Amino acid sequence: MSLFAIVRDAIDPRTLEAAVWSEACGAVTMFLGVVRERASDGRPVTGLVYEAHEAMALTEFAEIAHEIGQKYPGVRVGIVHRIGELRVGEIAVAVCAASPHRPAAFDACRYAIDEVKARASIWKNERYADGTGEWVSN
Amino acid sequence: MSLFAIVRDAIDPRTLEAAVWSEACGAVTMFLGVVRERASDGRPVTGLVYEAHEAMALTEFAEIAHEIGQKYPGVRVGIVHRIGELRVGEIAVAVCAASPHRPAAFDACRYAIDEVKARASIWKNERYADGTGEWVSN
Amino acid sequence: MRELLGEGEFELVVPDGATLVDCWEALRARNRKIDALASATRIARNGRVAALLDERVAEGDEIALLPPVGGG
Amino acid sequence: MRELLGEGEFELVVPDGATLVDCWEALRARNRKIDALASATRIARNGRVAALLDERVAEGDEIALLPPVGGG
Repeated sequence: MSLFAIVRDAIDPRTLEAAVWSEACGAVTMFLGVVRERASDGRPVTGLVYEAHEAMALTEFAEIAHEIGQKYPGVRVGIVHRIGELRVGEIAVAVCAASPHRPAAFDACRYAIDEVKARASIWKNERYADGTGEWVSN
Repeated sequence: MSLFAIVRDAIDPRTLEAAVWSEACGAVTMFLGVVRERASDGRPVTGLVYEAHEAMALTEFAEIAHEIGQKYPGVRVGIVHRIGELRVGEIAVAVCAASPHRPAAFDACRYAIDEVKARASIWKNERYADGTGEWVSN
Repeated sequence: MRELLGEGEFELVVPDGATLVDCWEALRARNRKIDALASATRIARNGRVAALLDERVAEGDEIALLPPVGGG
Repeated sequence: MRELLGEGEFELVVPDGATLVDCWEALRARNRKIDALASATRIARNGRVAALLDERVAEGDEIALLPPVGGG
């Protein structure tokens, strides 16, 4: 599996982890963004629809990983985002960081997901029980 | 799967994640402690052997999770540690935290693994290429 | 954005030597609803967010309007 | 610890009313090598780390010597 991907089917965190890990790494951290049952304002959500500018998003993922390589030498990260229609409970994004030691693995994973949410060219449409939807930003 | 376990076979992070996640949770964080190829002093390691005082370790896991429930309301954690002989690349410990939002998920996961390493009744014997072994503490 | 403007991808014809600002004005001439997006939208040319709005465009360039992101 | 002392689990016989300190002394009488562990070892009684070394023990109690941990 590639370290950076936009996918249309279910994300398998274990495959991402296997791609990121190397024998020098004792610490692996993972963040999974999962579709939850409520919007930020409390409205029930039936699912989310994601769209991406794929080429831009992949470039942004690689840029974020490059920044992590500079800030946390020896840490590798992988980023996979799913697009299309997702139901409650499905994984929308997985970020994995592997490092010899755990503080850098946590810091890198957090940096990666914060940056993905802040700047990756991905858009999210919340679907509500009444059949309507709304584009929401982070 | 129980939220707290000492196991003798391979840890499946996905099963743990499924046990921890609930529909209110948009953020799942996971820490995997993986056997790496070198000891802290740089010596090549062929594997690790873990022993536990199982009853005490399980009580300690539950105590740590209880503390997290107090510090980070709404956050659930699961902790699974493997014992016995492990080879390089195998998962020794998995900690998973699920939360409505991601900062608490990261903080809780980090707290849990820090505390597991500091106080869980589990002991680690490093095995070296020359056939010798040594008990090491964190 | 697609819903607001009522259209997705299309060809935009601008004069030789036009800049991204000229593209924006051409889009605006086509649909005044675009004004509602001006403060929150970034413009990308060929897959990169444009740093300067006086960048010149060439035939075949992909110009994208990027609303605030919502990944994760 | 098992390697240092040359033994794992065993029955320890102490007088009625004995405390955890008495248990430690009984262990020490059995094997002086235990002195090497004194500074880094915690004592647990029935699966709980003992807060007070003058806790009294009863017949059937499990007394465990816990070297520094190394989980994870």
